[in-house]
Formats: sequence, C-alpha cells, structure tokens
Amino acid sequence: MDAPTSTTVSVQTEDFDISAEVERITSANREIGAVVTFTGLVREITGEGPITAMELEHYPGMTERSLREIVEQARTRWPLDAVRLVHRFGKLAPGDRIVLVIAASRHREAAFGAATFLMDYLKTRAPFWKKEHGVEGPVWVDARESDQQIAARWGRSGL
Amino acid sequence: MDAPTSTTVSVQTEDFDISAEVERITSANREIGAVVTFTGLVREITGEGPITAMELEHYPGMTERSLREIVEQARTRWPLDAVRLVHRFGKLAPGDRIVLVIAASRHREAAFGAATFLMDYLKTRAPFWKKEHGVEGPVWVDARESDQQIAARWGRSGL
Amino acid sequence: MQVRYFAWLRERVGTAAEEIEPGDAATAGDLVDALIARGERYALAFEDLSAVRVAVDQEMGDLDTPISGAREVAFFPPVTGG
Amino acid sequence: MQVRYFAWLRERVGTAAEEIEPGDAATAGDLVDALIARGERYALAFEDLSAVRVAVDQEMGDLDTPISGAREVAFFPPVTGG
Repeated sequence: MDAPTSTTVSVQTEDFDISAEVERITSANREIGAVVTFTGLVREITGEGPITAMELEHYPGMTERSLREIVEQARTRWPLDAVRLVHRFGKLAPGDRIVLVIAASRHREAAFGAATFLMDYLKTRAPFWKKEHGVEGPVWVDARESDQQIAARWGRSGL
Repeated sequence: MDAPTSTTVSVQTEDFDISAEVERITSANREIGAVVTFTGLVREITGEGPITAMELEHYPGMTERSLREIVEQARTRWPLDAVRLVHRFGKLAPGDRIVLVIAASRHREAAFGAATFLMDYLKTRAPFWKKEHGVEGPVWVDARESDQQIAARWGRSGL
Repeated sequence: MQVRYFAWLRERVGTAAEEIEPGDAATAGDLVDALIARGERYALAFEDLSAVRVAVDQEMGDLDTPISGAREVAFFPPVTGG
Repeated sequence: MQVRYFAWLRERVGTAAEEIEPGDAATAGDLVDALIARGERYALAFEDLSAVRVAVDQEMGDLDTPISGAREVAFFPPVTGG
C-alpha cells in the first residue's frame, strides 16, 4: 500500500506538541475535514495509590514494526488522509504525555473509528510495559483484561 | 449537576489552539488519563467542487444553550473530568478550523465515547448553518441524512 | 412575539427578525400559516415544510409546538454545523 | 539465537538479552523448557506461563510458534502501553 508521507510513527523520549502535529498533517492536505487526536497521560492516582513516576520500557525494533502494522491495519479499514502515532518511553512524571494518536479523514466517522481502533490495538499489541513508582515501591502495571475484550470487537487480525 | 469550571462552551469568530485548550484542561487535573479531541476543518473540495470561502451563521443565545445541553447530556452518559466545545462562526477559508471538541476522562472509553457523541449531537442539534462560496456562487450546505442516522444510535433525548 | 429566520429562510423572507402579532395561532404551524398569508416571500420560504425546523424560546420544537406565551419563535433549515 | 526478556521477565531472569543455543527446541515453548532447566531465575520468570507472551523475530507469536531458523526470540508480560 502507498503510505503517504504524512504517515509517521515515532518512538521517542521527547515530549510532543498536539497542535504542531495536527498542523503538520492538515497544512499539507486541504481535503481533510476531520481530525481526531488521542492523548494518553500519566495519572497521578492509580488503583494502587499515588505515584511519583512511571517508567516505560519497550522493544526497540519490534515496537516501530508493530506500530506501522497497526497503522496499515487502520488504513485498510477506513479511508484516511493521514495517521500519526507518537509513543514515548523512559521515565515520565504524573501529568506527562505518554502517547499521541492522530487520525485525519474527509469525514468524522473514519477519523473517530480509526483513532479508537489504533488505541485499542496499540494497547494490546505494541510492546510497551509500564512500571509505576508509588508509595510501595516500583510495580509493573498489570494488563487490563478489559483492553483485550475491547480489542476483540475488531475481530482477529494477522498482527 | 455540578459542572466543574473546566466545562466551557465558546462560540466565537477567533481561531483556537488545540494544545493550549488541552493544556488548560489537563494542567488542572492530574487524574486525567485520556484526552480525545475532534477538530473540524473547512474542506477545499466539496461535493459541489472547490470552494473559496465558507460562511457560518448561528443563532446567538440558542447556540450556547444547545451546546451546554449537549455537554450535560454527555456528562450523564460518561464519567468525564472535562469537556470543552469551541465553535467558530463568520467567514472562514479552506483549511480553517471550524469546531473543536475535547473530552477528558480517566480512561479512553469515556473520552472516545463522549467526543463521538458530542460531535454527533452537535451536527444535528446545534443551530449553525454553513454557506459555501464556490464556482457557482454561494450555496447553503444541505444537512447530511447520514448525520441524522448516526445521531439516532444514541436514542431519543430531551434536547 | 419576536419571529426569527436563519440561513436561506432568512434570505427568502428578507429579514432576520420581526415583531409579529400571533393572533389566534396556537402552534408554530399555525404561525407558519399566518406568515404564508402575508405574501409571496413567506410562501417561498415555507414552500417545503419538510425542510423547516422550529425553535420556540430557543428550544428545539416542531410545527406542533405550542407558542402561546412564547417570546421568540425561530424558523430555519436543518442545522449543518460541526 | 538471541533471547530477549522484557519488564519483570527481564528482572527475574537478570539479563535483557543473551545468546542461547536452542538445541532441539522446535517451538518457543520448547525453548522455555530448556531455559527453566538452566536454573532458579528462569524457573521463577516462567512460573506462570499464562502471563508470558512471545515474539519470534519481532512478530507476536505464542508458545507453539516454531523457532527453527529464528534469529531472535523474546519473552515478556502482556503489553501495557498506550
């Protein structure tokens, strides 16, 4: 599939700017009518109590590969003008941005559908692991069973 | 219902900045884990061909009231930490931002659900009208039948 | 009673708002009938009632919505914002 | 064959990556059995296989995935990104 230049996946320690990322996509394509963004943030209070930091580990190489596959899956399901995925790793603090998903299309149904799908797949397929530093010391975050159930609504895929 | 101060509806001619609006919401609340934004843009090419401008008319007073009602509806359906609606009116050019919806919550399901709902309701309930200026002169945009069908999935409401 | 028109209804009627004495019009539909009787411009504006939406005192209604006591009735096409 | 461990599997095994001779291990599950035989740390890391995920050459697989010819096999807990 011809991936337009606006499709980009980034795995980085640096923060991102939502407006700048959206602008980069929309300034290049005046046919976009709908842009949906998802931003995931480090929550200060979790099920285990307050946390002081979060560490994100990932699998270099496989991460980028799985994110690109997730984007290609979305492109086969919705007519998208642009997709952007940014996922941070390393040490983050409460309130810090973790992940950014952008889906842009002519109409909102595709943009909403794709952004939801991208997050569902990312949550269950992309090789990232979170460790929270709280009052009881560092704890690896458990995967949410509900994330698996949510992702199942999109059916089995070859990912 | 206790509407937190972060719930705000704006109807304005001025542009908006997605990052600044998101930052305003998230900097005040460290329990937010998920922020979904929707941005609607003026498309250069429509079903009728290229356009040079779009005019947005609205019903001052009723507009703000209907947007606030739409927000309250969303708050009864999802656990939201913050909602923000900005809708521009007046004369816009292709590529210009028209509308911004932000829904913030602890988890992504509520943020995605509410943002989708807010746009569906806004499209069918908020008193705005678009006039496109194209090669054949100004044309009032027809309501999309599909928008009515999409909004129907949320059931009848008292709006 | 203040009667307001938006979008192409406003353009066809030729005004954005006007003070109308509702007389014995009980519903928004009755008011439309009274307006059509006022002349050509109104008849053109209201020629296809399936394309006309109504708000009474800034709340969405329809042609059957009672207007007695209302301060403001508005007519407009299906909304196209967002 | 390069074997990689992530998150708490990495911590329990005590290394992020190591070169392992797979011997006659045909699947990822066979490789786990061979690793467990290497000692306590591996036994602890793989004590609950329902919590272990597998990638073979950076593609998601499972314990039944063949590893013959693979350059890299990775073991990790269910992912928690996003």
